[in-house]
Amino acid sequence: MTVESTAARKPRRSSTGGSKRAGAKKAAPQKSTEPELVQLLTPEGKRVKSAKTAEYEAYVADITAEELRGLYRDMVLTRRFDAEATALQRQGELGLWASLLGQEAAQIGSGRATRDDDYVFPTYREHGVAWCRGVDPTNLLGMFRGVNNGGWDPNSNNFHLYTIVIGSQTLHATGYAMGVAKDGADSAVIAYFGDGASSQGDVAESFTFSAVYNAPVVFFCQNNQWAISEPTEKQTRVPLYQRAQGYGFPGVRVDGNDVLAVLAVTKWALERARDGEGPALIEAFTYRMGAHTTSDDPSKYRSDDERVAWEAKDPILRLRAYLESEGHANESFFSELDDESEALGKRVREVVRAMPDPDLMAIFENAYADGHALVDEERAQFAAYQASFADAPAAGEVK
Amino acid sequence: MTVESTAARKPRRSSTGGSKRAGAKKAAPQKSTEPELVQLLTPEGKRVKSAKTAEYEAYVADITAEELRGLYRDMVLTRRFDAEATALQRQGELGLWASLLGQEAAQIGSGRATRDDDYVFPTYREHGVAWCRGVDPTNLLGMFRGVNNGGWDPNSNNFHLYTIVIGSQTLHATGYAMGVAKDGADSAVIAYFGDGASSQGDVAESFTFSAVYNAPVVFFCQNNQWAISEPTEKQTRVPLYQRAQGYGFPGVRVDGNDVLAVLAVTKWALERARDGEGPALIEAFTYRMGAHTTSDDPSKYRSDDERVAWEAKDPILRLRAYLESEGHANESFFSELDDESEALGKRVREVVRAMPDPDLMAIFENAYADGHALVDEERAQFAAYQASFADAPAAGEVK
Amino acid sequence: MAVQKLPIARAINESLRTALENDPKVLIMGEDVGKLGGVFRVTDGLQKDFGEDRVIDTPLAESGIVGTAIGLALRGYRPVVEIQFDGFVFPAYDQIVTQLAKMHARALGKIKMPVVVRIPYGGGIGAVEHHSESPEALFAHVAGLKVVSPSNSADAYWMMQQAIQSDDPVIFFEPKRRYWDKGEVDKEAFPELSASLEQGRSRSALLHKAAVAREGSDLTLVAYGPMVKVCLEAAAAAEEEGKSLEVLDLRSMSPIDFDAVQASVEKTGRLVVVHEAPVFLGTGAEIAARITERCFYHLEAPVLRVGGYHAPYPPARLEEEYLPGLDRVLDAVDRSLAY
Amino acid sequence: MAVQKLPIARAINESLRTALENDPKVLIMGEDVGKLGGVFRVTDGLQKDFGEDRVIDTPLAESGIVGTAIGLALRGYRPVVEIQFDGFVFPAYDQIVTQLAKMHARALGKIKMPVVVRIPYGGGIGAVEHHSESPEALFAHVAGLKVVSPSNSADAYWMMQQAIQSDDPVIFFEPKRRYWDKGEVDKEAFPELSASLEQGRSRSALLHKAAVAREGSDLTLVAYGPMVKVCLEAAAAAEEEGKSLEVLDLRSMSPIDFDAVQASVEKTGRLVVVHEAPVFLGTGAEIAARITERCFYHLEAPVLRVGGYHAPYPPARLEEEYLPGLDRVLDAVDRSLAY
Ligand SMILES: Cc1ncc(C[n+]2csc(CCOP(=O)(O)OP(=O)(O)O)c2C)c(N)n1
Ligand SMILES: Cc1ncc(C[n+]2csc(CCOP(=O)(O)OP(=O)(O)O)c2C)c(N)n1
Ligand SMILES: [Mg+2]
Ligand SMILES: [Mg+2]
Repeated sequence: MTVESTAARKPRRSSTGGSKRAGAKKAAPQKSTEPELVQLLTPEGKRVKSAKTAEYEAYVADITAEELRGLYRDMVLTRRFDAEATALQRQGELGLWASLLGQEAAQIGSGRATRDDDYVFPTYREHGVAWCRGVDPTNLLGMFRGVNNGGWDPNSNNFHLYTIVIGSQTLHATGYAMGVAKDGADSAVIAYFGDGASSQGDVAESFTFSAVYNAPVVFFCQNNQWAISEPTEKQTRVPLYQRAQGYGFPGVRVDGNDVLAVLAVTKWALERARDGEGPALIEAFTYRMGAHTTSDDPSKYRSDDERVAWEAKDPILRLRAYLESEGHANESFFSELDDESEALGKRVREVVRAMPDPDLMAIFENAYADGHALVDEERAQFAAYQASFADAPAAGEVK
Repeated sequence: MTVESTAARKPRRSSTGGSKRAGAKKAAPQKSTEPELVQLLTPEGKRVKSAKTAEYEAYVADITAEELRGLYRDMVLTRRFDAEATALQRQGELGLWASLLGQEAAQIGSGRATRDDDYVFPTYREHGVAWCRGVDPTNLLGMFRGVNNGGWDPNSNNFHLYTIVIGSQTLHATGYAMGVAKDGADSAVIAYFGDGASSQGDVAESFTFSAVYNAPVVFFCQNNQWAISEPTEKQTRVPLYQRAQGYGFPGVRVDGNDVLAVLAVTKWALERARDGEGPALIEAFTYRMGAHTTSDDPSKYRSDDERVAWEAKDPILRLRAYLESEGHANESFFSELDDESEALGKRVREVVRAMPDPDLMAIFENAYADGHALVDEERAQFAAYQASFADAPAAGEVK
Repeated sequence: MAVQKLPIARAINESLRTALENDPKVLIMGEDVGKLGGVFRVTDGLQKDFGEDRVIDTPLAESGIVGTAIGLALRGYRPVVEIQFDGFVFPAYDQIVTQLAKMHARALGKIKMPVVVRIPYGGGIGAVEHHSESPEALFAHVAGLKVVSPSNSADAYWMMQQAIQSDDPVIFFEPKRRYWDKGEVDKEAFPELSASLEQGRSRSALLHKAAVAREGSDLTLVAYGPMVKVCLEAAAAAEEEGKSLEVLDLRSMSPIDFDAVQASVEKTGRLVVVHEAPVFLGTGAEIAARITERCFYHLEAPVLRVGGYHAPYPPARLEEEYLPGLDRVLDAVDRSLAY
Repeated sequence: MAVQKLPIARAINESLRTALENDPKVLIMGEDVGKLGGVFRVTDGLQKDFGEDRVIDTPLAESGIVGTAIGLALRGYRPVVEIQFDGFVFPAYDQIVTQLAKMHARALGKIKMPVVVRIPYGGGIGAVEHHSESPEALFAHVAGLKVVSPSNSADAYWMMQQAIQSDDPVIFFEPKRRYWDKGEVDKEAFPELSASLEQGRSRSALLHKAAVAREGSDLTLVAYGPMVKVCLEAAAAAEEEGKSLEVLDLRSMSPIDFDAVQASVEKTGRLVVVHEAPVFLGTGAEIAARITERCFYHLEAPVLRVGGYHAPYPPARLEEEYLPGLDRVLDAVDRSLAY
């Protein structure tokens, strides 16, 4: 991940005068060696252990075959849901979709590490985490269809609304975690963000606040290598997990396509937080296999080779290979899961197509909790204006 | 500098259920040992060398007695100027003053490390750096008197205007440095900020930009232990210089009351920058011996003991002891300097007292470089309004 | 001892104290709000009495302050955050505009954002740059926020009570040049507000109602915060010249109590709006536009506005001429009456 | 081949290209402006032709983008920065308001800030939250900034030329829903502007002059950016009903060409201002207030305003009703004419 920036690559005259090191010109930016990933399952689906990962491995040491099948099922269904949403966008049922294709392990591993009483602050791509939290996936589609800006009650599943302004939610998560600490509760909070988001001042401020208040929050960065068209080198010249150290808490890079490793590392971090040890940063090293969103055209900025290389590390195939080689799942499990996937796809399709447009007056609803005179005035004017049309559409029928 | 935050100090229930480490409750935040300062002159004025500081020491190894006397003179005159400004504020000649008392070594050491073609971005307290850059000290007083918001031409001495919004200038410095690199020049840029400022998102963003573009900028943080009433523990739980690592460039903590060490470390960092090695962070560990500003009352939040302890590390006494013990300066040097100090004080006093109020129409001047119709309209109305008073004050005489 | 004579700063302090006592969920956050009690001493003594857990010195990062306050509100707290000076609210502007203001609507009403952002604002104290701004229009334009400013001690006390009880975010502009002006505060004036908080109930009726600060019949002066005093002085001066000016203390810039302004203008037929903020796109623009629409046939003169100029706030030695004062207000009054 | 038919997005692209060619100090900065050419492809091909040193993909940090652009301007560069969408300008708001806008005045004129901030803005594209905002009033209220928005390809081309040549910071709002509307661009129309740049000379005369987009005599419609088209359509529809509407394309929201508005209103006696931004404290408020003052005896009806409501921008399925359209404009026209 270490790069030489454009500026660095340009030859620069070496310092003249006053230099105690004239001639001692050095290669520009400091290089760090590629750090080892915490990995428990190889891309080929082999379980690996090492002294370095033992601390994390303890958290999944006695994971059962059933739990492993559960993780597999989560990933397959999430991918199926995601594919359906992409299709629905193509069919014009959604205005936009941000696919998580390739990031299933990062999301399911971390999502399954959370406890019910933990609280999750997602970006706009955490469909797999939402799944783990029990949010009905069709609820995620409202905002992409354009019928609302967030279609679920965050407190029902302790899963906050999707946040689109990059980085903002890390501060909300930190504040929430400060509240958890104040309450003397032993819940933890997890904040998702991307490699691009790591550059936002808000994310840095959330590191500072969480460290100073020792807030029980885990920062979960999915480094999927790209922020739209910008590779991670445009955001940092050292691996992102190292950012944490300078704020006084640990950072770990985990193989984000290894659901077991992600589960283990996230459990470790959440538990630290619960135990009063404060924040931690997890960098899940993964890959956005699809476009940034359905509006994006990755062929403009990245080669297909890259994608192909990452396909060999597919999180789902990897776990399947492991399940099969260990005999943890049989053919009927896989074929039943296929059926379940198709049923999910069908349900999502049906629910979305039946999703009504909001009532026109929803424009004014919930602007304020306690009311606002101007909103009242404008609402009344708007209603009168709408009523002035002979053929005015009834509420809910517009467009 | 490591602290336990309020939240951390409160006992928290240890994690129950799902924990692989029940009972393994740990002391809360990670502690780091107090790092060693780069120090070349002890508080008692003894020159010290060590393997650890050799890299920096090389930059002042052959410093002459004359240069040392120069540094001493700079510090003494800066302190004298600062005292005069404080006095002028008490006399009502200035609206406010932000004293640098105690930070002379940090400012003179770093300021003298810069080359003419380097560019300096100060906060509002860098009177000593301004001095080194050749800015007439009386020019610094205009904004504190309320006659302007910045009274010098930044490009005359490559010394930018004072910036009051905390942290903003670090981005300006970074952008400027990006421009230097684009120009293929071998100048460097230095950005000053405080321990409090380290929490601002803008400062973090400047770290990111400078690292990614390998910009020739040195971040010079004067950790004077306080951000108004807040001790540094309210901003970070690890030493600030460590922040740099996570962004991919080096950080160094230097004894900010040791002018020699500051000079050496800053030369080192500026030279790295000139050599195309990109940014560095210097944390100058020092102490604000006075109030935050003349509006502040430190007795509300800190004990006098602390100040007394730091007085023993006074930057000026330390260098004087060294000069004297080495025979680098004789009595007449010190007494001539006393006279020079008094003359400076007198000149400052006279210039400030004679400083005219700005012309009334200055309200509208320089709002825009290319003009603006509304400003023209309001200027004309204002002039007509002023003229409508029989006893209208002439321009420049108001108040 | 219900009625006390208190400076505005002290009235706010006591209002915060009352809120901290009444509701364990109320928190105070900001730079230097703890031991120092804030640079204006508005939070003086609160940390000592309520502890560091409830009166919190934050890192020096305004976006972080507001962003974590949002998180705390999501957890059920009611943070009252202090921005040290008007000019330093902008690093938090993104969190205020895109998150704080919109969260309730985004969640289709399922989340509430009872956060108060206190901002000492306005000029006239001889300060350096960024310490004298009046950015209220930049918040009032944004749906989802409520924006208020008291002009006297009683309002300061009670409006703060109501702001803290509001389930909507309130930007609370405190007229810093009036912090030491004293006025009577009756802490038992509104027993229904003093009772322990019942969250989720609208208490905003009073908060957003304009008050007639002085009755008059020839012309209406509308002001809020620091300019109410100037307008009252202008009205007193005008009286000596035989002109009867009504002074309306707006109290709230979002929502604006247009009914009250309309009622007054229907009586007087003339309106001058006064604020420190630049006239161009200031709140006076909206008042002029809307009142002209509502009172088109009542107005005998166009609505006139007195305020700051379209130029950066000037250095302190010029601010008296930049800020609306008695003479400039009376000049506008004369111009209006001349129509 | 001087005259070409180009979509607005392409006209801006070519204008940026011309500037990059004419002045080595011009830089393009922003998220995804390089290889991708921006999410709207406005900078398409520029990095390929001018290199990574002049067309710069930045880290994802808006404050950093504007803050470093300020530093580059201090070093003599003329950065043109792109904010990806209207709703993402707020993290940069502090740098824009407290630094970019004030630096020239702070330095008593000794520093210039030739920075253009390009913001694709406005709704109507069926986008998710934060992608359809019209925050122009939040910039126009701030002294030190200039704020403009073109409505057609020719203006897009030429106003961008002028903005880049301006020694003042210009917030350049691009009507994203009109990006693909085509119009004729004559790249040789203003040879004095096409010549190699002479920095420091005011070129802003044209940039801030309103244009009569359609002549009429019964009522004046004032709009800018995306709403000019709606107003032209309204005028065409009204013509069929025998009403003659004049449409003024404001082009600039700071400064506003009040002389042009006044001249039109003195002719028509009636004014309706249309913008997507919320009416409350929108630019229409200022126009209404000031034109009422200037044309008090000419106006036969109060200035009416058509715009967004005081509520967060709604989800896409409701935006057509939220945004001013033909019917809402004509409704206001009818109400004005009914006075
Ligand atoms: C403040 C802000 N700036 C710009 C955008 C536009 N934007 C949306 S997603 C995105 C890239 C995010 O990259 P990353 O953080 O790596 O997350 P990913 O999309 O890869 O999951 C950008 C620039 C935004 N949403 N918010
Ligand atoms: C954005 C912003 N927030 C708040 C302030 C008010 N303020 C001025 S100085 C200061 C403390 C700065 O502390 P530090 O960075 O350590 O610098 P020092 O004053 O100690 O030199 C504060 C909070 C400000 N100027 N800007
Ligand atoms: Mg990414
Ligand atoms: Mg400090």
